[in-house]
Amino acid sequence: MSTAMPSAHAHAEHGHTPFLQHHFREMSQQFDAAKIGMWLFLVTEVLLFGGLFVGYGIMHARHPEAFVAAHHHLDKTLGALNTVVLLVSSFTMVLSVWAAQTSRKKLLILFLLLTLLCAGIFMVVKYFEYSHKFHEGLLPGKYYSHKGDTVPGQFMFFSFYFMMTGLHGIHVLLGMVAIAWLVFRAMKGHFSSEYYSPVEITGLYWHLVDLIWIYLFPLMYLIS
Amino acid sequence: MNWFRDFLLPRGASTHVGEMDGLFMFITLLTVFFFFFNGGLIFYAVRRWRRRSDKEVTPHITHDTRLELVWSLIPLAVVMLIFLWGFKGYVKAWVAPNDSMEIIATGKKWVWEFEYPDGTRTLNDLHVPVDQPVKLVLTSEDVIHSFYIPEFRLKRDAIPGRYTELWFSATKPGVYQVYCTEYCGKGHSDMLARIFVDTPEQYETFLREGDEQTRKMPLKELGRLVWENKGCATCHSIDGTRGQGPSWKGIWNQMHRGADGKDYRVDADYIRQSILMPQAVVVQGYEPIMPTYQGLLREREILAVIEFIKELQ
Amino acid sequence: MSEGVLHAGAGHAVHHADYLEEPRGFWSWLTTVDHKRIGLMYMWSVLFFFLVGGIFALLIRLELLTPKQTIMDAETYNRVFTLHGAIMTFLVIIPAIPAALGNFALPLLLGAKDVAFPRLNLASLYVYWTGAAMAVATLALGGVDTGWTFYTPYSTTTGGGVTLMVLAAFVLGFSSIFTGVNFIATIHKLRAPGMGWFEMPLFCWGMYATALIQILATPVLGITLLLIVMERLLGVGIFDPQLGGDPVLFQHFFWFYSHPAVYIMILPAMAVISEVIPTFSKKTIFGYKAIAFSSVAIALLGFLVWAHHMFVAGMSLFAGAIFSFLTFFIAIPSAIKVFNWIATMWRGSIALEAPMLHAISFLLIFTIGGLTGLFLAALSTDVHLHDTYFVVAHFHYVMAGSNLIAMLAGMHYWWPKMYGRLYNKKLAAIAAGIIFVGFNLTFLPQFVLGSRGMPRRYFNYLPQFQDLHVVSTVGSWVLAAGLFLTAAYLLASFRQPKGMTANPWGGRTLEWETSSPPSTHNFEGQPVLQHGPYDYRPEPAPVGVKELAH
Amino acid sequence: MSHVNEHAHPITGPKTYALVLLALLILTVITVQASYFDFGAWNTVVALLIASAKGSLVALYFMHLRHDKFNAVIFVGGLLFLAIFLIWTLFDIATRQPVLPSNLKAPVQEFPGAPLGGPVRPSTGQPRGMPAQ
Repeated sequence: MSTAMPSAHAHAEHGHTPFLQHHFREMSQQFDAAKIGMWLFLVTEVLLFGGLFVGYGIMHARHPEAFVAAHHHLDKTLGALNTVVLLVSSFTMVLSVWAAQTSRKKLLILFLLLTLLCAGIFMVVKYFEYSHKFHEGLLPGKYYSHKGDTVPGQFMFFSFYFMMTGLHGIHVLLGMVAIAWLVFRAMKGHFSSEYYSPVEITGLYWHLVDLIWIYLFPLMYLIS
Repeated sequence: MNWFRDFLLPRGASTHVGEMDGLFMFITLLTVFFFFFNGGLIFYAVRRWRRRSDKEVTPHITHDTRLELVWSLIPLAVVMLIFLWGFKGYVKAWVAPNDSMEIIATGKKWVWEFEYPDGTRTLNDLHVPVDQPVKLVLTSEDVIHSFYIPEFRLKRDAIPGRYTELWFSATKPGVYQVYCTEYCGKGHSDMLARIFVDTPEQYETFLREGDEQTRKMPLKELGRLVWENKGCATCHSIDGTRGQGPSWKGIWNQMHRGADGKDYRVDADYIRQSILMPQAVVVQGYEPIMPTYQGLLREREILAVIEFIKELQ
Repeated sequence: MSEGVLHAGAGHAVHHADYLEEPRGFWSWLTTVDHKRIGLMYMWSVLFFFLVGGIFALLIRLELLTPKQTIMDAETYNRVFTLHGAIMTFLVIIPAIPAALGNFALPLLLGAKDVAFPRLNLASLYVYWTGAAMAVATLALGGVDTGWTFYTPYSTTTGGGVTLMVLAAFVLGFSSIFTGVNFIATIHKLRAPGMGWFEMPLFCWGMYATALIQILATPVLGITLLLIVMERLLGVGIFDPQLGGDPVLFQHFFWFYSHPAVYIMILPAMAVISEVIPTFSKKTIFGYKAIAFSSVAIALLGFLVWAHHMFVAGMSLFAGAIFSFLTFFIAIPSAIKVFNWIATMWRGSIALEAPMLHAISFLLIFTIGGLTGLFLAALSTDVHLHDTYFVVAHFHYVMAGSNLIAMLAGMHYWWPKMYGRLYNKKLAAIAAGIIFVGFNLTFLPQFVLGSRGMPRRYFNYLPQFQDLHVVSTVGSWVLAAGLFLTAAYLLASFRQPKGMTANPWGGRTLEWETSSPPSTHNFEGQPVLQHGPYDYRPEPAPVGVKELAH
Repeated sequence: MSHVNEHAHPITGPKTYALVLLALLILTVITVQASYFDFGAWNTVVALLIASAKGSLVALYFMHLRHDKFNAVIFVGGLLFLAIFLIWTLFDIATRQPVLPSNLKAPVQEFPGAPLGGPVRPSTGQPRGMPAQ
């Protein structure tokens, strides 16, 4: 036997915001569900990139000299610069979550814009790196046409370089779209200490993108 | 029990058979037993406790830890036994004895090429002496193939770019079928080879002169045999249907247009050249995919193929 | 209709428009976020592709009637079996129970109004349709002849629409991931007040275990498929031996997903059976926790055993031994489940309705399918049987047979809830029998074919195998007849007026406490759980309503 | 069954975040500097350890996992399965024993990363031609 609770309209009173979806009983339930959903999604991202990391590791172990020789074509300074840029963007992102948590609308917009700026710098640096590689013929797979290699097989490194940084770059772009959308909603005044789960979960996604770069940087730029 | 084994499995003919067949039959009986055991229990329950009225009340039994332990631990013990049994046979089939004769088998679309210690090469026919450990070193020239002899209970993939191995010691003279069991495209199901398990004398003769059959056969028939056994049939039909290569029917003394645009007359020299240097002239509209048969056919066999084509009018 | 389980509003004259009627119109279906409607659209899509895949299956069987060419040539045959495999795996079996029945039933069973992320749920359906369209579009590019396993280097060198098919599978993976994310969040956050983890119906445990695999394994398939695309487009070299790559590495990548994926296919089937058997035995489930934990155990253990597909593929001896050893542990939770289901029937009050007949047929088929797995887990027998028809028969028993029959059991079980109508019970019982006979007639001979040495994916075969192939082909016609009969009486049920009571089977889980079909929001207000899911005592002990929602 | 929600723990302030950022930047400098030293076989290990330290800081502070045990379990669980994938695959590759035909006249000397010449034909010691693709 079950009893029915007359909650169809009751729950709106608990929500206090218009953002409570009908199938949740209260905001905290909705917030937790959103966070669980995002973390599960992040796990799938980890395993998606993980496949590439495993492939990279095994091919590196198979052709160590080629990988070490090939990585000298990368510019450590630019890689380090991009690392710093992404770390700072993570910092501004977490501050925007804080600003939302404490209902500081202007700061929220400011930090989101700063995050967007950092992401933009990252992509610009990446653009210069890529065009330099294209120019040198340091391309993946069968398009590799760099002249004067002493160690054969370096194309394999660049296959992974482009696949991994390319997939990561796509994630940065998607993150930028999401952050731009947050700026739009923040300006409309949607976020406050009562409701900020979009900021929170976009932040989680953004930090994961940063986290993946933290591993990509030493594996690509610093191997020896 | 033997009739049941003979129903399920092909006649065994290598030293690996005993181990594998024992385990196979053990699991078979286990499967049959549990099918009837579970089926019997279900049948009994349905007969005995069929619902007769909607008012029936059933006992509230939530669980019985002891019973559940019984049906966890007994299966556990049984499967561990199966694991050890299977592992034993696998290890035995893995490590070849030191006195094995080594033969290299190369798979390519869609033939098997064998290379003997003395450098003799054959296509699709492998001759081995009986009761002699033979180690097959496998590799592939294109995609993954798999070398499977049901009678020997043996299988191993042939992988491009590296070697794998399997070994056997055949126990009964005779001819055994080899299948490719890793899907490799259009000719996958025609990628058949045969293992001739010879008595020592037969094997000597084979090494010297090829097998007895081929030595006594009229050229025309030998030609058909070469067509069937050496991989020609995979690509060249003899009834006019188009395959990977041109059909042989009715081409004798006709003109072939080559990929270079010139015309060639199909005569003895042309056929000989097509067999030994297949890329020299490729008939228009076909891929240059035929491997060379240099060193694979004895002189008499080439003559036989020419004779065979001549007959296909 | 048993004592007082009905929802208070259901029997009364107050008629609320149900979810099928309100809102109206084609567009309202395409834009719906209602899990029940999405579930139904998934179900009909899956059934459509089951028909397509089934036609391919019948063509395959017809071709194999004679040892040489029968109705098509070798190249067509290769494309047909590839499409059969790819469609059945990615478009039918994987979404069949979770996305169709799971979407429909899970929130109802939990007493929730919807899944946690309804829009994501709708997105998953559209992603599914997109992937399906891509898979079908490969036909226009000359089809795909790799087999659904896409083994390299064959798949990276052959022509045709391989790239598109691989991308289709990639897209379909997202649909699967979305469903998985949704289910886990739903089960964690949207259970009815008072429903603890162990008061959850076992179907939810099965869905939870399935969702774990969908989340943990599918991304690896995604990246594997992308690597194939990259290999084909750029020649990146990771799987290509000519470029210093390792083709066997592909098999590791592929099976890391695809072995757990077979549990995506069987766990939901087990989940359905765990609902059907107690209801039609009118008896509480035997060993609730054992069944619940064995689902999770199968899901997690499933990640440790993938390389048993590779015993003869050039793997090392040690890896083979360890993977074989671990594989055997899967047998234990499977055995526990089967015996617990039988124990549930023991001393019950068994009603042989169509869902129960299918459940019994599942038990028998799964017993054969599970035990024949032992042949393939054991190293020495696997060497003989690998890639023969024995494997074909085995995976059809566990994946196709068990999953399909459980899907049928679930559809017959929830059909009254879905549409408020009942099908012809007599025809349903006959069809269940025909399907059981047809299935075994088709696939039992294939075990023998395999153990006698008939390799799989063979277009031509040696004449000594013909007898058994003929039996198998005839079996496929019987199976098809049973399935068409099922389709006929299910469709015929729409001619009846809606008039189903809330609880036609006397089930004790929450979905039976709302009207059939339910209203858009499932329940009138928030249901609160008051007794366990399988409590058939006349006066069940309350589970201890801990706290109400607020 | 207790999920931490946003009201259950104190909000971390900008000061903590700034310190974490500082730590991350210092670790970045360290990892770049470390790449100029040769630790032999340990090079990759050192680099990955530093990366993991940075990753943990991001996950614990920026992603709030230190207050969020439940989602931490999800995340670590995901990493665990990635580890299973890596370790099991490596285990096979590391324990494969290379098979070579005993009568190979010239052993295959593949340079690392070079396109393989294909298996060597034992009777001649010459590589077999790979098929035209």
